[in-house]
Amino acid sequence: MIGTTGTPHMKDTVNPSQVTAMLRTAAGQIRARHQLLTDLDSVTGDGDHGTAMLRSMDALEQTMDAMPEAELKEVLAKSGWAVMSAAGGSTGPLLGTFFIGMGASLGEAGQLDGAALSAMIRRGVTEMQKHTQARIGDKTMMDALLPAVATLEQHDESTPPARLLQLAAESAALGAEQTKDMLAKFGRARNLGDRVLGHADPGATSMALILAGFAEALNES
Amino acid sequence: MIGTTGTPHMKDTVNPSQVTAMLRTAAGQIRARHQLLTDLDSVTGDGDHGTAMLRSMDALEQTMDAMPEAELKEVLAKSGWAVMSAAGGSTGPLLGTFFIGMGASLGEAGQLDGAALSAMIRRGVTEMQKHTQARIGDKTMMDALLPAVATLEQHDESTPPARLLQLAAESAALGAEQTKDMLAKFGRARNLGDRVLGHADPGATSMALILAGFAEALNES
Amino acid sequence: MKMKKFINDPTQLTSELLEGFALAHGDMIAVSPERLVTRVRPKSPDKVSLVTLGGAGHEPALSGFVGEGMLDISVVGDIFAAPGPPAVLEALRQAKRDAGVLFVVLNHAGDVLSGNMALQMAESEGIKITKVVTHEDIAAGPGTPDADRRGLVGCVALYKIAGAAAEAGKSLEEVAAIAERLNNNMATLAVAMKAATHPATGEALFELPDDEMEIGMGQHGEAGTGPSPIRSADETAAIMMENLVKAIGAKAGDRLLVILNGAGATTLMELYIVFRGVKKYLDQHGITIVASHVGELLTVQEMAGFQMFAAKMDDELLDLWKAPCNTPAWAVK
Amino acid sequence: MKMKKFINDPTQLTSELLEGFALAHGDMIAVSPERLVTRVRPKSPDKVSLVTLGGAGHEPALSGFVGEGMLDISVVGDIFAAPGPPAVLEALRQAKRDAGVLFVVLNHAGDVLSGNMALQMAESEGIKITKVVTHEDIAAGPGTPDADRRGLVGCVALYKIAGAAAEAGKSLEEVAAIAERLNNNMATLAVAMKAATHPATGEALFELPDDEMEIGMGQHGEAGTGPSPIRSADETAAIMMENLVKAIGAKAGDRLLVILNGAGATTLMELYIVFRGVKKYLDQHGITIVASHVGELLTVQEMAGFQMFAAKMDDELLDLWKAPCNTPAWAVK
Ligand SMILES: Nc1ncnc2c1ncn2[C@@H]1O[C@H](COP(=O)(O)OP(=O)(O)O)[C@@H](O)[C@H]1O
Ligand SMILES: Nc1ncnc2c1ncn2[C@@H]1O[C@H](COP(=O)(O)OP(=O)(O)O)[C@@H](O)[C@H]1O
Ligand SMILES: [Mg+2]
Ligand SMILES: [Mg+2]
Ligand SMILES: [Mg+2]
Ligand SMILES: [Mg+2]
Repeated sequence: MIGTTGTPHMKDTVNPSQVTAMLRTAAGQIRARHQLLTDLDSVTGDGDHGTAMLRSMDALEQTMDAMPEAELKEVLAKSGWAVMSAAGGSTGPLLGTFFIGMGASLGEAGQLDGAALSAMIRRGVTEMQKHTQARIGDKTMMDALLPAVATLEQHDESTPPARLLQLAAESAALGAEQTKDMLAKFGRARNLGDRVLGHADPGATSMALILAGFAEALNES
Repeated sequence: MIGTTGTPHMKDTVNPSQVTAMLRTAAGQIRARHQLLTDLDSVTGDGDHGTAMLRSMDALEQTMDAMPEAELKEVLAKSGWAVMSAAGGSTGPLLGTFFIGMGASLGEAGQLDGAALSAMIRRGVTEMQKHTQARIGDKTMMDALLPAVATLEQHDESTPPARLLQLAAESAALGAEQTKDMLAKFGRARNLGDRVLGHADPGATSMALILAGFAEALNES
Repeated sequence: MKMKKFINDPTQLTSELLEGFALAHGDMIAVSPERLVTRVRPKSPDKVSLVTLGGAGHEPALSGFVGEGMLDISVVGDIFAAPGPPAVLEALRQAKRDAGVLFVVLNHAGDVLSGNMALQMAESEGIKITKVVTHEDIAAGPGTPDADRRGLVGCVALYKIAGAAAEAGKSLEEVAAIAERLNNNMATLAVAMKAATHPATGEALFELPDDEMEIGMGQHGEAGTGPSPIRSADETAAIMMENLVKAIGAKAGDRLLVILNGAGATTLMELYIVFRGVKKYLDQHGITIVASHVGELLTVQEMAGFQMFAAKMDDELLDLWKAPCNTPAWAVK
Repeated sequence: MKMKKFINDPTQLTSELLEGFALAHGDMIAVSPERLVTRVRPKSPDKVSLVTLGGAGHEPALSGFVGEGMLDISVVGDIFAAPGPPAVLEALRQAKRDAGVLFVVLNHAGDVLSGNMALQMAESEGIKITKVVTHEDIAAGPGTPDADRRGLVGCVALYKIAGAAAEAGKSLEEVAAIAERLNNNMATLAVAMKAATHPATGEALFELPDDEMEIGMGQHGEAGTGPSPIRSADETAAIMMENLVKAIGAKAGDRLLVILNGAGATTLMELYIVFRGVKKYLDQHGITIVASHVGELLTVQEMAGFQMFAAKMDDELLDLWKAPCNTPAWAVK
C-alpha cells in the first residue's frame, strides 16, 4: 500500500473520521471471525466470547451511528460505556475500558499524528491494567495488547500512522498466537489446567483482530 | 399322588399344621419366581411387584415363626396385618386382606375338611372384593382368584382337599395365563393401554403361584 | 453400571431419606417408626386435623408440607408405593379428636386401597373422619370418570387451603366443604421431557425419544396423550393452559390460582419462562392470575417436565391460600 | 436436535425469565430495564442496604433472595455472565443512603471485574460502600490465595446473615464485620455427577463418564480434583465434610451451619440421605449442627450434584441466620 496513499501530510496524521473508520473496520474483523472466537471459548471457557464480541461491536457501531456530529473523545467514552452494558462476562468491562481509555487520551477535535495515535491505544491498555493483573504469559487479552504496546513504544513520531498500526497489529497477532502454549491464569480458563494447551486464548485473538482492523482501515484509506 | 397317601381320614381333612405348610410352600413358590414377577411388573407397571411379594412372604413367615403355639385363625389375622405393613402399593393391602379373610372363616382349632378349606379360600377372596371392583377380564389378581373360586364352588364335600386345591390352582394358572390378552383396567397398568398386551398380569401370576403352593403342600404330604 | 444418584443401599432409601429429613427439620417435624411424619408442635386439639398418605420419591411432597397451616400427619410409603393400611390407621388414630379428621387421598390405586381400608377400620373405632380424594389430572380427557383421574400436585394446594381453614378453627364440615369446592374447581396437566431413574431399581421410569416431549404423562411415567415434537415454552404453556381453562370452565373475569410444579430436572428458569407464557395466554382470554406458585412441590426424581395446575378462586379460597404456613418445604408469612 | 428445555428464543432467555419472575413475584420484587431486581417495599432508608450481582441461569439465585431480611438489589447478567459495570453502578446509585451499602461480590472473574469498576465509579460519586468478596470454594486446596477461590453457595448464607444484621439496624461497619466474620469461617465444596446443558448454546457444560463423579467441580463446569468412581452417599458426605471441617478448622464442640445446595437434577431425597451421612460424620467428631438448609438455592441448570457448605457459628451469627426473612425463594418466620 505504501506509495499509493495521498499527500505527505495525509500519511503523517489521521483525522477523526479515519479513527471511526478504524473502529468500524475492527468491528468488521470481529464479525467475520466471531465463530472462531466462540469455538476457542468453547474449549478454554464457556463458549460465549463470540457472542460477547458481536454484541460489543453492535454497541460500538450503534453508538457511533447515534452521534455522528459528536467529538471523537465523547464517541469513544459513550461507546465504551455501551460495550460494558451490552456484553457481560469479562469482555464487556475490559473492552469497554479500552475504548473509554482511548477516548480519554484525546484532546479536542483535530488531526492525530503517530504519537497521538500511539498514545490513544496505549492509554486504552493502561486503563485496562487498572482492572486486571494479567501480564504476558497469563493467556488473556493482555498477551495481544502488551506486545502491541511495546511495539508502539519502540517507534518515534517519525513512523507514519498506518505503518505504526501495521506493526502493532503484527505484534498483537504474534502475541495471540503464542497464547496457544500458555496455561491460563485468569478468567474461566484458569480452572481447566492443561486442557487449554494448544488453543489460542479467545480474548487475545479478539484484541489481535481489533488491532488488525485498525491497521487495515489506515492501510486501505 | 392319589393312592400313595395315608388313611382315608387323612385324605379327607387337613390339620392346622398342614395349612401352615400350605402357606410356607406358597412362600417358596413366590421366592422361586420373584424375578419373573418383577419383570412382568416392569413391563406393565412399576417393577416393584417381585419385591412387594418377597416382603409379603417374609412378613408371613416371620409372623408364623413368632407364634408357633397360636390358633391358625389368629396366625392368619396377624400375618395379613403384617403383610399389609410390609408391602406397600396394591399388593400389601390386597394380599393382606386375603389372609385376614382366610383366617376369619375359621372356627376354633381342628381339622378342616374340603368344605372348610374351600370356604377359607373363598372368604379370603370375598374380603378382597370389598376393596376392589376388579372383575374377570380387568387384568388383576382377580383373574387368577375368581376362576379358582368358581372351581371351588363347583365341587362338593366329597372331593378330597388335595384334589380340590389342585383343581383350584389349575384354574388360577389358566386365569393368570389369560391375562396376557387383556388390557388393564386397574392399577398402574391401566395407564399403559395396549402396551401391556402379551404380558401376563404380575398380580394374577402371584396369586396363581400362591394357590400352586397351597396345592403342592397337600399333594406332597 | 452405578446409578447417577447419591444413595447408599437402594433397599433403604425411604428410611434413610426420612432419617435425614427428620435431622434437617427437627424443629418442625418428627418421624415415627411407622413412618408417620408429625408436627413437633401439635395443632390445638379443638381444631380439625389433616392426614394424608403417599409413596416417597416425590420430595418435598408429601411430608414437606407437614406443619403449621398445612398437614398434621403424612404417612410415608416406599418409593412410589402407598404405605400399608396399618400405618395409615395408626395415623388416623393419632389424629383423632372431637373436631374430626380431614383425610386427603390422592387418586392412585394403592393409595385409595390402603386409605379406604384404614378409613373403614378407623371409623369402626369411632374416629370422626371425612375423606377427600384428589383426582384433578385432566390427561385422560373430558368425561373421564373421577375414579380414573389421577391426583397430581393439586393435593398441595388442597393441603394449603384446607389446612388454613382448619388452622382458623373451622368445623370438619366447613373444612371438608372448602376442600371439595377447591377439588371441584381445580385441574392439572403434566408434561414430560426426559425420564427419571427409579432410585431403587436404577431403571428409567419411561422412555421418551431425544426430540420429543409428552403432555399428560403421569408422575410415575403413566402414559399421556402421546409423544409430540418438542414445542416452545410459549406453545406448551398455551396448549396446556387452554386445556386447563376448558376443564375448569374458566371464563373472562375469572380469577385463577396457577401453580407450575417442576418435576425435578426442569429448571426454575424454564418454569418462569413458561409462567410468562401462561400469563400471556390468560391475558388474551381476560382471565386473571390472582395467586401463583412456581417451583418444586411434588417431584418425580430427576424427571424433566412439570405439572401445570389451575384452580378457580373465590375470596375465601384466596384468603386461605394466602394465610400463613410454616412447613419444611413452604413458609408463607 | 432441540434442547430438552422449555424455552422460546435462546437469545432472550434472561429477559423472559426475568419477566416471568416479576410476574410470579410481583408482590415482593420488581425488575427494571437495566435488569435490577429490587424490593417493591424498600427497606427503611436509615438501614444499610445490600447489593449483589451475578449471571442468570442459577435460579433461584441470586435474585430469588431479594426481599425483607436479605438483599435490596440484585443485578442480573446474561446466562452465567456478569452484568456490565453500568448496570451495577446504577444499582449502587439506587441503593445509596447515609447508612451505606454492603456490596457482595462472588469471586468469579467477570463479577469481580464488573463489580470493581462500578464500585470505583460509585465511590467517586460519593456513595458509601463496603465490598465483601465471597471466595469460599476449597476445591483448589489449602493455601490457595483467596483471589483464586471461587464464590459458591456461601453468598446465600452471607445475604441471609448480613441481610438480617442490616434489617436489625446495625451500622455499615457492624454489618460488614459480621459479613467478614462469616466469610472467614465458611467453606464450600461441590460435587458433580451429570453435566448440565447451557440453555443458550445447547452444549453440555462439561463431560463426565457414566460411572464417574467429580468432587470440587465449580458451578460452570470448572475442573475439580479430578473424576472418581461414583461413591455412596455416606462416603461422599464424609469425604466432603472432612475437607470442609479441615478448611474452617472446626473442632469438637464447635457449632456448624450446614447447607446442602442441590445443583438441579439431584433430588431432595438424595440430599436428605447425604445430610444423614454428614450428621453421622460430624457426630463422630463431636461437632454439632446448630442450623441447616437442604434444598436448591443456587443451581447450575439441570446439573446433577450438589454443593456442601459449612460455617462455624457463634451466637450472633446463629441468631441472624434464624431471623425472619421473606423473599421469593426463601421465607423464615
Ligand atoms: N483478568 C483478565 N484480564 C484480561 N483478560 C481477561 C481476564 N479475564 C478474562 N479475560 C479475557 O476474557 C476472555 C473471555 O471473555 P468472555 O468469554 O467474553 O468472558 P467470560 O470468561 O466471562 O465468559 C478470555 O479469553 C481472556 O482473554
Ligand atoms: N384394584 C385392584 N384389584 C385387584 N388387583 C389389583 C388392583 N390394583 C392392582 N392390582 C394388582 O396389583 C398388581 C401390582 O402390584 P404391585 O406392583 O405390588 O403394586 P403397585 O401397582 O402399587 O406397584 C397388579 O398386577 C394387579 O394384579
Ligand atoms: Mg466466555
Ligand atoms: Mg408395581
Ligand atoms: Mg408400586
Ligand atoms: Mg461467560
